[in-house]
Amino acid sequence: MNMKVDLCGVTLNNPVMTASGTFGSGAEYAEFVDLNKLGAVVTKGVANVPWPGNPTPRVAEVYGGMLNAVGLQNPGIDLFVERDIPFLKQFDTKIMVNVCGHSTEEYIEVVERLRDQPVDLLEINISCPNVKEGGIAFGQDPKAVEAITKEMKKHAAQPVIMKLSPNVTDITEMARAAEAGGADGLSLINTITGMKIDINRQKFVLANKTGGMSGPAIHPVAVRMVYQTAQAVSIPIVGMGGIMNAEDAIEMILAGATAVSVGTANFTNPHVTEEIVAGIRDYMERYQVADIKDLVGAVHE
Amino acid sequence: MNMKVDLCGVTLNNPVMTASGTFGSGAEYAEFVDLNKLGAVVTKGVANVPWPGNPTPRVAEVYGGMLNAVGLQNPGIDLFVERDIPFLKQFDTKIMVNVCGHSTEEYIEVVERLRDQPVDLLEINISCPNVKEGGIAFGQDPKAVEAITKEMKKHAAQPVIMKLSPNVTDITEMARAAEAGGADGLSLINTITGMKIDINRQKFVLANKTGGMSGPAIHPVAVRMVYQTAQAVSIPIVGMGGIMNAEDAIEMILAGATAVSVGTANFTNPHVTEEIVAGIRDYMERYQVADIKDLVGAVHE
Amino acid sequence: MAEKFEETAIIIRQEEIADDIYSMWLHTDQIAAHAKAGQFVSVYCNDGSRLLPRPISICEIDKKDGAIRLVYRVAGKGTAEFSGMHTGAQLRIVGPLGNGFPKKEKKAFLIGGGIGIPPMLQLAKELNCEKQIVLGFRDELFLMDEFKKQGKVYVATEDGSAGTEGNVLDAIRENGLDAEIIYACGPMPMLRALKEYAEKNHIECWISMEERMACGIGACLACVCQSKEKDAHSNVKNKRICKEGPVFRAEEVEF
Amino acid sequence: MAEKFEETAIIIRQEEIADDIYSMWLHTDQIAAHAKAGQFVSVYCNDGSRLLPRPISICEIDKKDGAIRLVYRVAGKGTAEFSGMHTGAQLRIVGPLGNGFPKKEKKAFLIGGGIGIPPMLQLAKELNCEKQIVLGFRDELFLMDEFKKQGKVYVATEDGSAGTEGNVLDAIRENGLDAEIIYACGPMPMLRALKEYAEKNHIECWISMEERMACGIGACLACVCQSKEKDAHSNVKNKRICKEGPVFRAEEVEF
Ligand SMILES: Cc1cc2nc3c(=O)[nH]c(=O)nc-3n(C[C@H](O)[C@H](O)[C@H](O)COP(=O)(O)OP(=O)(O)OC[C@H]3O[C@@H](n4cnc5c(N)ncnc54)[C@H](O)[C@@H]3O)c2cc1C
Ligand SMILES: Cc1cc2nc3c(=O)[nH]c(=O)nc-3n(C[C@H](O)[C@H](O)[C@H](O)COP(=O)(O)OP(=O)(O)OC[C@H]3O[C@@H](n4cnc5c(N)ncnc54)[C@H](O)[C@@H]3O)c2cc1C
Ligand SMILES: Cc1cc2nc3c(=O)[nH]c(=O)nc-3n(C[C@H](O)[C@H](O)[C@H](O)COP(=O)(O)O)c2cc1C
Ligand SMILES: Cc1cc2nc3c(=O)[nH]c(=O)nc-3n(C[C@H](O)[C@H](O)[C@H](O)COP(=O)(O)O)c2cc1C
Ligand code: FES
Ligand code: FES
Repeated sequence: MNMKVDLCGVTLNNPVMTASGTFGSGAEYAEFVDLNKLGAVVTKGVANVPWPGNPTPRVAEVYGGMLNAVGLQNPGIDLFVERDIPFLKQFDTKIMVNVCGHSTEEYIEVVERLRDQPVDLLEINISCPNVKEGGIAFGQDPKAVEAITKEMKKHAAQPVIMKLSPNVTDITEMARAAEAGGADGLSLINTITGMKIDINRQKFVLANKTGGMSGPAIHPVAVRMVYQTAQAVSIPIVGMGGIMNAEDAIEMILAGATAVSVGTANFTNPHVTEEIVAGIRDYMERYQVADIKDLVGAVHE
Repeated sequence: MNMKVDLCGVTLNNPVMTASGTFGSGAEYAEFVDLNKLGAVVTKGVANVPWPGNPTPRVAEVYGGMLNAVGLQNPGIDLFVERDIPFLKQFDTKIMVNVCGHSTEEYIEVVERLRDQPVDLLEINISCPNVKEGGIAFGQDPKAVEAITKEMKKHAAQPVIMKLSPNVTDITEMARAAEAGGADGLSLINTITGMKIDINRQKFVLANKTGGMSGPAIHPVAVRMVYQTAQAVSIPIVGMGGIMNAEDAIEMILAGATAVSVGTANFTNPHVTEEIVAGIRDYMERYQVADIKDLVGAVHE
Repeated sequence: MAEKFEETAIIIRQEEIADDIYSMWLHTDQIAAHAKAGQFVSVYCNDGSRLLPRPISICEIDKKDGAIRLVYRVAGKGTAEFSGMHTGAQLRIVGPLGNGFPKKEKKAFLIGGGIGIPPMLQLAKELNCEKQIVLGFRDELFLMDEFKKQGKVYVATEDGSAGTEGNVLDAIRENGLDAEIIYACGPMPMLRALKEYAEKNHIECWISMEERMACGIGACLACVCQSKEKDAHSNVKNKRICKEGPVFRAEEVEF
Repeated sequence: MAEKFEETAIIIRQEEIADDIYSMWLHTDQIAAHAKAGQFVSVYCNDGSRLLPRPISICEIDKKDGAIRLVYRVAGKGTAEFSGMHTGAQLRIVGPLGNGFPKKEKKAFLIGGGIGIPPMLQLAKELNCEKQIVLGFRDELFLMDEFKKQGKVYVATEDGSAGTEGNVLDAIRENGLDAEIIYACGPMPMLRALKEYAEKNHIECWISMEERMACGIGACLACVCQSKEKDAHSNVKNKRICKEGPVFRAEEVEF
């Protein structure tokens, strides 16, 4: 039984990864899960310099999910390279670095800096709804998506996976634009913009007013978008959004994802990533699936 | 204490309405709630001729919500005018008729047919994700939104409320287009397109593959869109999406909705609409709100 | 118009009567008082992540003590939740829903297949006629004692472990049975076969249908089945299983 | 690295000790064994609509019997759910989390305000020094018997119904108290006043902070507070309350 998948030329031991921003660089969750068991660890978004992020409150619970407006707080690429990459290199897992920036130049700086680093994959976040400049602005216009993808490909040494925003009319338009720009793969979905108001205090719950919604509440939207994207492009897809258990992960794979990322679920159950790997294995045994590749996009018309 | 609101020149006894398609034309829920207690009953979408709708399964439960792909089954305007309007006229509540069509001409035919009917408001559904033609196609392009709004205004005798789709990059663009077309008000949000796959049968759960997601899972997205729209236009907004209780309804009003519609919650609790009216009253008493209008859009910057 | 009620029912007792099949008695004043055979109730989950009702047929009604019995198979998360509940726990339910079976005084087949068996019990109790009860199980039998009190019981099992090996029609043939009317509830293939059998043999045939539901009371149009004639309510060839059904004349519906 | 555990804890007993304030003893082998004063646990709801943990401070630790005590106010839906649970029910918890209080052998103020009072109890039990316990309540007192066993207790109430009318600083002044070190937990305005008081009086001051959390273990960066110096982990002036805290030197944090 084979659980290995090929993601943009990189072989993952299994298709289960962590969703950027929910897992730090793995150190904290390493107290609960064996990182060797994961297909890849995807790091929190990192920028060319340290970012302080947004004021608090940065998170709010909503029905079946949460809102976050962390605002891409990160220690900057220098400390990241010095501390986080060596930490992750200790494990038999792949490293995907999530990259953020306010401008094309900032993205380029990070990607350049990672050229000679032992990093397997790059995930370019052009879909963060919680920063004023950069982020989502790049991800809602197909021309901008294509342009930044091209720039990333020009400067990156590792395969480039563009992370798309679900806050668009037509996800396939953005997916095609990224493919046209030369993307090696796509990650979707980032969070859906939401808002919560405290009716007793008559105030926004988040300091940032709006936040990105994640968790099982967004899962059906994510499955739909992964499915639509899989029909529209031929590059591999990393599916994410509300994956809480193996069932949700398999659903995403059947819809067309080559690998999956698990985010908010970590907050509910710090062991969840390992449990999902085991659950996918059980499913494959139960249904006698010899190779996980046979499940990718298996449900269509 | 005043709970009456003015919606496009029509005075509702209170701001609580039913969401189109979840309440039929009121006859079934009248066994559970006193329709006289509701601000308005919004009917299931009605077309110029009877529509058979989509094949079953038409609904699927998802985490914190549901998907539907009923496909606007409706008995056609003739039977509707003959049976449903007289039924609703028995009650001291307002009548908002939700209108659907495959083409501008079909919408016009319904709206024309309603000119001399004792109907208070029209809600034009240009956002149904579950029909192949018409529906959402009109609602995702600002030019189309403006054009169909103009046509509706040309032919309608009652105030025209355009119902917008959340499946867009920028809801305010659609809202402004409707306002520019002369809309008297806006309804939002319709359902968010989602998908569910049965991993054991390896099949789509819905016959239509995709369905519209509703219920509390979409509430934070709805609140955000109502808020953004309230900042962008000056016509009144009917807020909906995942309102399960008075708290959710008040949140929507604070975000900028003049009235609210309650949909999926009816399926969980057939008495919910009446309970929400009572709950809003309690809140107003607790916080000594003399006039509900003081709550509309009260939370901003 | 039949009256419907929303009640917080209390579990009187619950037991597993076969592998993954549970029997639950619920205390509910009004629903028990108004219910009849072939109707169902909407059962709500207590867990907030599951919002839609689970439609479950009424298996028995105890009007005197204001109780109903539900017998269900654990099919997914909602029924799994119910199966973990104990005496005294509360469940929100709405009912009685749907039309129920008509009751004629003709020599009858009461046919139940799998988890379609439970509603036939209350029907057997209400019917006043010659009753031949034909039950199709996968393997393990359940509710046999209860049914035996109501008439002659014929059993078919898929694995042949009891009664006729095969389906309910095999049992009818093997036992050389006949009847003037069929009342049936069970999986689609069984209902299809019975519809055909009834047509061929010119027997009146009533079947109870199943479909995914949302409102359970006729408002949302989720649960339709195709009808032969244009339906008066819908004005198209669709009938609502929760409202015009779940029981239909077999020839009225296409499936 | 302090060890953290995910456990399914079992409620040993629960009681309402004041209006809307509940005391719950949980059986948990490993967390009890590893916890110390000032740490907290993440408590998960059983209802699937609520996914994030509720951070609750550890009020008492019984290492011998493998149990911890949580005392909490019903503040919303999650704590309301907990308050309805009975002996034997299960709660998923993760802990022990955070750093906990340092323990110095100096004449100390242990200051608790409102629902910040409970964690001071375990601290009082662990501290080996002269302890002056100053507790600020809104009106109704709780945990008084337990605290009285640990040292001299001074009370302030907002409504003046017991002890000093006013806040904890009013009680300190009214009783003419002084100390070399402050350990405190409570609402922001109280912590702000104590920080100022400590600065003016050159007293070492340790405070326990609060913020909305998601992961509770330092991974998501939800729960930061502004720090005076650049933090080694974040490389910006942000410290994670769940990881570097919840207890900070007052002068280290800006709030
Ligand atoms: C009129 C009617 C009467 C029924 N009577 C019985 C009965 O007496 N005993 C019994 O065991 N089962 C009965 N069923 C089937 C029962 O409703 C489903 O098994 C149950 O809803 C499954 O819920 P779940 O949460 O365990 O499964 P899940 O798969 O987790 O449910 C997900 C959603 O799908 C719906 N669903 C899943 N399966 C069915 C189904 N077969 N029919 C309708 N909705 C479904 C659920 O209600 C829920 O909304 C009846 C169905 C209908 C329509
Ligand atoms: C380190 C720490 C220790 C705490 N110790 C205690 C204690 O011992 N006793 C006690 O009664 N309370 C304590 N609190 C506060 C407690 O966490 C909240 O009262 C509780 O989370 C409210 O949950 P709810 O579901 O009832 O409220 P809701 O408002 O329904 O909660 C919604 C969301 O907001 C979060 N939230 C709400 N209020 C707070 C808050 N004040 N702090 C952090 N998150 C919040 C919840 O965790 C949840 O994610 C502590 C908080 C922190 C950060
Ligand atoms: C607290 C938090 C922080 C996040 N930070 C990032 C980030 O830095 N970069 C990024 O691309 N996505 C970020 N995301 C989005 C997630 O990677 C993921 O796309 C999204 O949460 C949906 O998955 P989930 O529902 O499993 O959480 C963040 C999400 C959360 C909840
Ligand atoms: C079963 C179902 C049928 C619906 N039919 C219609 C419809 O006919 N016309 C329409 O404009 N919206 C329709 N909607 C959308 C609702 O009116 C509403 O916009 C949406 O469900 C969000 O509200 P809720 O979360 O409270 O259900 C339907 C929704 C559901 C669940
Ligand atoms: S379930 Fe809504 S009409 Fe039948
Ligand atoms: S709650 Fe995630 S870092 Fe503190």
